[in-house]
Amino acid sequence: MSDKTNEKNKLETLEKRVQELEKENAGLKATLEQEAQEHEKVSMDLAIGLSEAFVVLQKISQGDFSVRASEDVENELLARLGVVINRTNDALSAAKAQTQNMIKELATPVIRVWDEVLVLPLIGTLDSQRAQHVMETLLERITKDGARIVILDITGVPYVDSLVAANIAQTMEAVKLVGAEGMLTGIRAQVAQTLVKMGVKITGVETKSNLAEGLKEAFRRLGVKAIQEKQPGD
Amino acid sequence: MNGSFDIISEEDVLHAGNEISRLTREKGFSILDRIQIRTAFSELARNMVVHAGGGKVQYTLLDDWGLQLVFEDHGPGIPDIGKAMSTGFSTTKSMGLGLPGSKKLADDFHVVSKPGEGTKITFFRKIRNDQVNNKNEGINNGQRHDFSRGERNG
Amino acid sequence: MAELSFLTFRGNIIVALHGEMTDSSVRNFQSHLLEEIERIHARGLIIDISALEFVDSYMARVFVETAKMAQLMDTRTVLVGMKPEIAITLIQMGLSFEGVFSAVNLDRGLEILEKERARKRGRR
Amino acid sequence: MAVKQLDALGIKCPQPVLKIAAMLPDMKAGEILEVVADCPTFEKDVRNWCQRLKKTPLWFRDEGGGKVRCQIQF
Repeated sequence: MSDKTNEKNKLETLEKRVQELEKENAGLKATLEQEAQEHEKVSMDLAIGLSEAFVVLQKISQGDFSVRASEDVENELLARLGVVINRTNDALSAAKAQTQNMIKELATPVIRVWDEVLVLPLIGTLDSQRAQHVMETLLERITKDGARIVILDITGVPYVDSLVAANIAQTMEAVKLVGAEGMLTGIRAQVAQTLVKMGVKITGVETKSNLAEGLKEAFRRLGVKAIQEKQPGD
Repeated sequence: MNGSFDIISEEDVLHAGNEISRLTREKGFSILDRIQIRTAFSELARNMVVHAGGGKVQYTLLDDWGLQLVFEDHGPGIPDIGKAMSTGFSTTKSMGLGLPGSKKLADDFHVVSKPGEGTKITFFRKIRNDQVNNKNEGINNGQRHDFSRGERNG
Repeated sequence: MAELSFLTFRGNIIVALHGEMTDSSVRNFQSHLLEEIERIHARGLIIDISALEFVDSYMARVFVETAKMAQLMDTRTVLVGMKPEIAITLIQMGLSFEGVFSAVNLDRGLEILEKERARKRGRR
Repeated sequence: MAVKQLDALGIKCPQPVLKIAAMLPDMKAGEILEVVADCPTFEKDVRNWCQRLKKTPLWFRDEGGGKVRCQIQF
């Protein structure tokens, strides 16, 4: 009897224990599943976040600085990545803008050779966009410096098309309108041909064969005497 | 951004022109852009007052794009557009440069006119301030890529 | 338009345009100016346009016309202070300013008038 | 335009999606990528990814044995 009772008690304890274990097991399973789900979510977020970062970097590598990476994402690592990408992007685009400005400025070096005399030596081929920029830069300098005489030296321009020829003519007219005297020096054979063949008229503008002659004429007009110690030939 | 002005008198030309100047300044157009737009506006709006007794100007102003002005009147129309567009031709005052001159200041210019019904002139000027020039136009066509705004490939 | 005020300096009329001008105020400006030239027998005329926001073809034509009319009355005209952007615009539109003197500022404008006067005296 | 192939069999999600992401730099807009995988959440993950990156999932096909094949237009 007591044995039986004992047995029964043992069995009950065991059953209880099994139930407890099952409960524990279920709890563990749930935790595991939850963890797996969380892991899955984080991995997916990472996958998507990295994909987006890829897309942005790809655009930047193609020279498109208008893209932005997301900075306000849940994942801290991705958020930091976004911040760094955007910082890099800003620095790159600023550097590019600076370079472009430098190129623009180098392409239109307005030099003040004397009080009230500006020289703009143009080098290389001119397209109409650059010609437009030349016009704007030159005119601004005239009004800012109060220049009297402006020499546009195109010795370094080997060739112009009709559009650019018209642009040069326009520039010289605009120079007159803001109140300075324009002079054109160093017109090459090819350029002269284009000007005449295309019927581009450069009215009221003195043309001189080269920059030296242009400067001499400018000094003559201003009443400045340049002293030359030895005069070869003449 | 868009809107319109009724143009009947010289004063209207002035007031609407000032408004256009203000809008283009706020949108960040360069000084040259602004002056050229203002000048073309003055030419075309005056044409409406002088030739058609007035009309309406509609404007559309968009970021990274530019300004479009549509001048519409119900005047006598332009009998010979080709002739009117050639420099030096003028029926009344001004140097006859209103139409061809404005065209030279435009990136896109379009005239439709029916004798007896009226004239519609579309003037478009692209924004080309430095900020926009620095963008790589070939790749994004002036549109901003942003995931929050939703860009669609394909 | 705001009222016009003419300044007289050594026989020259100096007028500064500012703000905005309707076509009729531009016309008024022209006739008032010519009357003033006649009244004081002005030798030179300076039109300062540095404060103008823009110049369209109509205004430009009136300036050129005024200069020609003044010339007939033996008065030289100098346009002073045209903004670079306005100059570019007018030239791109295809306007011609033949026969009109331009100067960057008032000083230069007066200088041009002096020179022209000296040239005229020399010719006599 | 050739359809690019990607084999993601035998790897567990979200690794297949990471593999797709890694293809990004080589894909031009409009190009098509075909992916085969046998991970249970593959379709859900790909659809999610496509939605977020504004790519177009063209079709999904159950090939049996847990294998799923799909095409994505970039």
